[in-house]
Amino acid sequence: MNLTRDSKVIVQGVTEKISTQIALMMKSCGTNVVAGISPGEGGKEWHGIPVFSLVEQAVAKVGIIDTSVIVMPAYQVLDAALEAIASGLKQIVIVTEGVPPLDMVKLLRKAEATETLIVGPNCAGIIVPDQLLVGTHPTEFYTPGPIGIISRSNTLTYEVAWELTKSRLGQSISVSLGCDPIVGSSFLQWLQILDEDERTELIVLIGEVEGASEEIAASYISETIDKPVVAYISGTYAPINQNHSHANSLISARVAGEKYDSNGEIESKIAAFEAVKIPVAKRPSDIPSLVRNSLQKKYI
Amino acid sequence: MNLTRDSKVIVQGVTEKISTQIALMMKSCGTNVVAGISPGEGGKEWHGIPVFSLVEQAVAKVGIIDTSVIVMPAYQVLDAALEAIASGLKQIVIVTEGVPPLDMVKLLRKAEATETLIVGPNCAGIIVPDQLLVGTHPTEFYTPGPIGIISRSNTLTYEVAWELTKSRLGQSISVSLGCDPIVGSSFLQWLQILDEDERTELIVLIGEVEGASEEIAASYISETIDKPVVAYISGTYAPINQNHSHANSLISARVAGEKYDSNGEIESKIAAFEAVKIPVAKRPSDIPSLVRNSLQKKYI
Amino acid sequence: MDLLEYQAKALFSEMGIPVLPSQRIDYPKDLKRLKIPYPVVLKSQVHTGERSSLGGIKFVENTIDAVAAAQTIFNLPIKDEYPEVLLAEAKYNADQELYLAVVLDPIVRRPVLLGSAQGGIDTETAMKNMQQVVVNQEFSPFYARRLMVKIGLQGKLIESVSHIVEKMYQLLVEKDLDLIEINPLGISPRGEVMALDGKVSVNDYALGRHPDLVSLVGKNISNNYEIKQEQVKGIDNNSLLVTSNLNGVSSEKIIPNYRLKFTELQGNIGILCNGEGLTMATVDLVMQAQGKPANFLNIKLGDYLEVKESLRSQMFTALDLVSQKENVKVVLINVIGIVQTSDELITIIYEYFNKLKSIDQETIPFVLRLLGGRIGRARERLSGLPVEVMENLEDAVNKAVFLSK
Amino acid sequence: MDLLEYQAKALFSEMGIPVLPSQRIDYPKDLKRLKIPYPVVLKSQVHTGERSSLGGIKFVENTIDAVAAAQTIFNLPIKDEYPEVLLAEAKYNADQELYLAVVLDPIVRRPVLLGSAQGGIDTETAMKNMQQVVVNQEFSPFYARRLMVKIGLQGKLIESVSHIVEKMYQLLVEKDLDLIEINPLGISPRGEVMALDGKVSVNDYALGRHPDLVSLVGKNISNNYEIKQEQVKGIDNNSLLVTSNLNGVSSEKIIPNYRLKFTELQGNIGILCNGEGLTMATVDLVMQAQGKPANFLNIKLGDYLEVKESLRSQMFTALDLVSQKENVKVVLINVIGIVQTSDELITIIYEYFNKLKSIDQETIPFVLRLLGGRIGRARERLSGLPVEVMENLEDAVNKAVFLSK
Repeated sequence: MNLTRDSKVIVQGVTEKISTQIALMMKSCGTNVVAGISPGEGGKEWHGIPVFSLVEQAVAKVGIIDTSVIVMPAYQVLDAALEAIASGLKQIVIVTEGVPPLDMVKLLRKAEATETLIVGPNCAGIIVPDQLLVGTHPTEFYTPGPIGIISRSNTLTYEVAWELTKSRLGQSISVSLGCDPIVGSSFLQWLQILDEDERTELIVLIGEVEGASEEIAASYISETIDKPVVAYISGTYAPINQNHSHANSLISARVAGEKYDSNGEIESKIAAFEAVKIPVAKRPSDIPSLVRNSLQKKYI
Repeated sequence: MNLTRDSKVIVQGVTEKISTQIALMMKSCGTNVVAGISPGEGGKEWHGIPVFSLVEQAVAKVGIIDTSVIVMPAYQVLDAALEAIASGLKQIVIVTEGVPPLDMVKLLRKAEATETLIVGPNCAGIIVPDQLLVGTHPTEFYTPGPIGIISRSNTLTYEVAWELTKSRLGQSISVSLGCDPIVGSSFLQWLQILDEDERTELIVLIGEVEGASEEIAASYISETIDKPVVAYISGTYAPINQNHSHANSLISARVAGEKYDSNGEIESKIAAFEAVKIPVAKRPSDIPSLVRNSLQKKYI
Repeated sequence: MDLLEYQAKALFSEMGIPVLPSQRIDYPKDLKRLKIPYPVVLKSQVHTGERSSLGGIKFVENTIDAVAAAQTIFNLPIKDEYPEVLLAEAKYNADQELYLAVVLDPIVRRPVLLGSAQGGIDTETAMKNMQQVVVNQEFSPFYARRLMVKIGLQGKLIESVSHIVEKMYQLLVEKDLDLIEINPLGISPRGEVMALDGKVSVNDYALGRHPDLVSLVGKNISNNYEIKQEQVKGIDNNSLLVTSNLNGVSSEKIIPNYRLKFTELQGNIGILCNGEGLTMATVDLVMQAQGKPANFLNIKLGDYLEVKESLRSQMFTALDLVSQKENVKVVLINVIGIVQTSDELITIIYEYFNKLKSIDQETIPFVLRLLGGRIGRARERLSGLPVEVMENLEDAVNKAVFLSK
Repeated sequence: MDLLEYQAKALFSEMGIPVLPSQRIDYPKDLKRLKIPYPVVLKSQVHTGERSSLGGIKFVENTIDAVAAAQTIFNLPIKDEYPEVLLAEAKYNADQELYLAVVLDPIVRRPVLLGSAQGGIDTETAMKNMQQVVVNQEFSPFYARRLMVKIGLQGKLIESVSHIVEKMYQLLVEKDLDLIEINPLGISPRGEVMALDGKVSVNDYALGRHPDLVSLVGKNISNNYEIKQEQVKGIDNNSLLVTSNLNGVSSEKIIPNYRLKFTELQGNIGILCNGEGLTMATVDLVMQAQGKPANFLNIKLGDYLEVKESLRSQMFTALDLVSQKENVKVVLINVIGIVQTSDELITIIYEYFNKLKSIDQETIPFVLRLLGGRIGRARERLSGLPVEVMENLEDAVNKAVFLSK
């Protein structure tokens, strides 16, 4: 993990406009953007950022690169990520939405073998306020501080960050894991990262109703996370009817374990957190007060 | 590497007859054959050897297994080998001939990642005389002793072993790497294994005219192998015309390096060994005297 | 997108998974030209799995009975869905029925092989005895054999059924499927296997690289579009709506080109947000404030710049969807973090009201919650229109709920 | 097995690699029904790559010239091979010609991508500038892009040519090829790419899972079989001989079912051994003893038990091949390590001599070197026949050479 100002970052993208915008946005936040990668555009520049046709050319030029932010068209993401891995990169943030899930399966088999951290696809990436942006978090909602955020959403993350910032609760790291059905890293991985992160004193976990990752996260927190956690799950009041196939419900039931009833998912999620004494916010604006309470308890 | 009498060995095969014969032949040589694997035949016995449908069932029964000898039909070898790897086996001997080369490429990508040693396909495997047979070497040509044999051939290996045995030069380990175009392990790997093997005092390397592995072996020996080596290359007098495509000649030339002229392959092979002072036998019956000479030099 | 049984079976057959001789029936009279010998099974081609208990499957012995049964099935909605097509299929005498599936598991992020020795209509029993094998690394047939041993098969059945699972997996990968299910896989007294019913879900993201699937399901898309089109007034005719989920309380529409996700409910507040989580959070807040959502729509406005030409038509479609139904009394728009495009968005909303006026369409009040955009400029530009611009989310929600009463 | 150019191009076309409009010409008169506009290139369909300098390629402007040129080409052997078919192809104006190949490298045990910016007829230049990329892990298009950058392509050509390499790789994997080569890949002034000539080698081991390739090359197999059949008397008609290498000094036959490898030379000693290395070592010894091999054949007798029914017909074919040519004066058989089957082998040799006697075929002396079999039993069984049974290899070689003088 290198999430510091020194981290060397590249942007892999073909449509010059979007790639450039993101690269510049990251650079203006202090990120050390060392290169853009665009096959066939090698030798050009994106407003001062040198562009290469291959990742390995950038590596040859600037040495080991830490992170790639991928903004390629969805069907080219797998190849771009494999190229980054083959060039020794250990952190990849995929901004693109709509990567076919089986491409992600292929990528993750590889990434697990090489111990590469994948964030996304369809994610805003990682922000360390005033230090590093690898992804697309709007910096204006963030301010440095002790609160870590892990979220399955993009815009809702900004909403929560803004609530915290307004209440003068700055953020250490905020990560959006991605909204696509199969994403590269899980709540578990990031709970562990933030648990070990010295700047983080408390973790806000932003979940959704669909899927079972929140239940798993709740039990993981109670077993291995030392820092206080505040949870917020969107969609708990919304009248949604989830139509699962037998196979899908079976999988949900399995991952949820026997402790929780997979038929009443919404209740089960909140119950899962309450069972391990993690406060669950009813709305974004509740989060700051729950955070303050938890922090106070911690320091008593 | 576990090439001792304790090594737990399974045989993966579907045609009961051949698999059973090989399993029993290995067992009669002292090999600890713990199971036969034949999908759909689980629960049966091969003359006292229990048969399972899956490798993992055998592992569940007898614990960690060291080596699998695969005697499956050629198109099922890849799957059988991947199954063995997935069940934690670290040594695989493929007896079957005719495994499609691209299946071997897939297998080797996996085997390299998991550090699994693959010998074959189309090989007689490994024999440690009076200790262990994983493969199909006829035991009658061998006797225990200090000479290691590494060979690209099967029957020619027996010929050489017999010459040594007749001259009272016993063998420590004899390995046949396999005669198919793409095989799992190279001269280099086995030179290293035999260089580290305590029982081995001298290595006999049996090569062929085709391909460039002998040149590579020669330069590897001069750089890293401490024990004396005697080489024999079959086909150096035979009038063969090798028809290479451009791409193939290019590859041969490349691997042979700039030191040797790829157009005169036969001479280049012998030159490669002579250049690093490795004696090259002109015929199998010359090998024992060259071996004795080299051993004498070693002990002066 | 879910395929109908007969479409799934066409894929099975292509891949070499054995299926029974069958014939597609578009009209009851097609049964007079039936090429399959009686007795025959007639099956309603709808998207739900429970058609058997709901009367969607009938055995018939002769043409007269068949035509009558077909008429009944064509007129029988299964969970609100009328079949457009029936499948006439030969009868099969199975000794045993297995459940087999390959499905993508979002938690382990791998395809998972599922199997049960008790397949068939009684899904409860199948579920209870379900066994699974996670395909951790690249697939190889031994994963299928592991499943076979887990569900308790023996002898030659291990090879023959695992061969079917191999082909299911191959189909999953070749066609980018989310799910492939065979239930039941019939096993004859002689040990032959036959896929008696099948379900296939195609991944929407990957459709772009499977023109064959698009043409296979093309008919589904256009038909469903027409059905739903009637319910929404004033929709831009250039937009392609795809209804991916027809049964149950909600119906979700996906517009592949624009990546809109739309859900309809029974209330009176139209809700439009950017982002799935934000949408759900906004609906939650509306419910908590005793409001009743009429619908909710998640639109991808882009954290980074979208191609601008598409934004206008995309937003017009989105605004049509959330506002142009009789039950909608107020629209709540909640967008966040689109600094670069917020001016664009404001202009689009301005133009949308002008468009409605130009066709004498009645307008309803909008509440626009804007975070991260130029809110002052928005208030200025939209003054004179029934659009309330706010920055605080809960204020905006309360305002919308108030206006809906 | 090497495909002819027109067969390779059929595969290219299937995979979406652009090829020129072309037409297969079986007889010169076919050119009268040519559908491609003139000027046209006529190309001899033979297995060697140097047909251009040897007169196998002609440009023609009209039908009269074309028919004349075709007649010339049909009657022109290229390295001893007469074309059975010509390919008539449109002309292409290439700005640049690249060399591209994907080939299996037995040393690194991976497919390797090869490319040169100087492709075309002058293979020396192509070779000198050759660049390579080893496909270490599972293929992904970036490997192809790496090659493009190495050979110095720029701009849009990087994507368009690497796209061709992707398809070449895909073809290699889908069809189990040993080699796929496009030389040249023409690049038009507008940057379009076109495979102007191509070579494909199919892996023999994998043919069993590619029935499409077997039927594509079926004609090659049977024709070549007939050509070579004439040269060998008394071959069992049931055996399928495939000649995989037609040019040069030697010709190698492969009998897929039996895995025989046969090479013919100019001497008078027929040599039959089990194992490639042992065969070469035996030939070496014969040469060293001043003997002249007439041929050598490597037969897989199995270190483990072969299916016995096939052994007899396999050995009969093998013995026919090594002994039944006029120049052969003596046959040296060297088999080792086949303890379980040696009795079987002795019986087969005994029967073979009886068969020759029964059809009044003259017999020549055999020297049978047997190591690891029951040599006493062999001597007993074969007594009375002109077969010398020996255990020492060099004694056997010397005896055979002596008998050949």
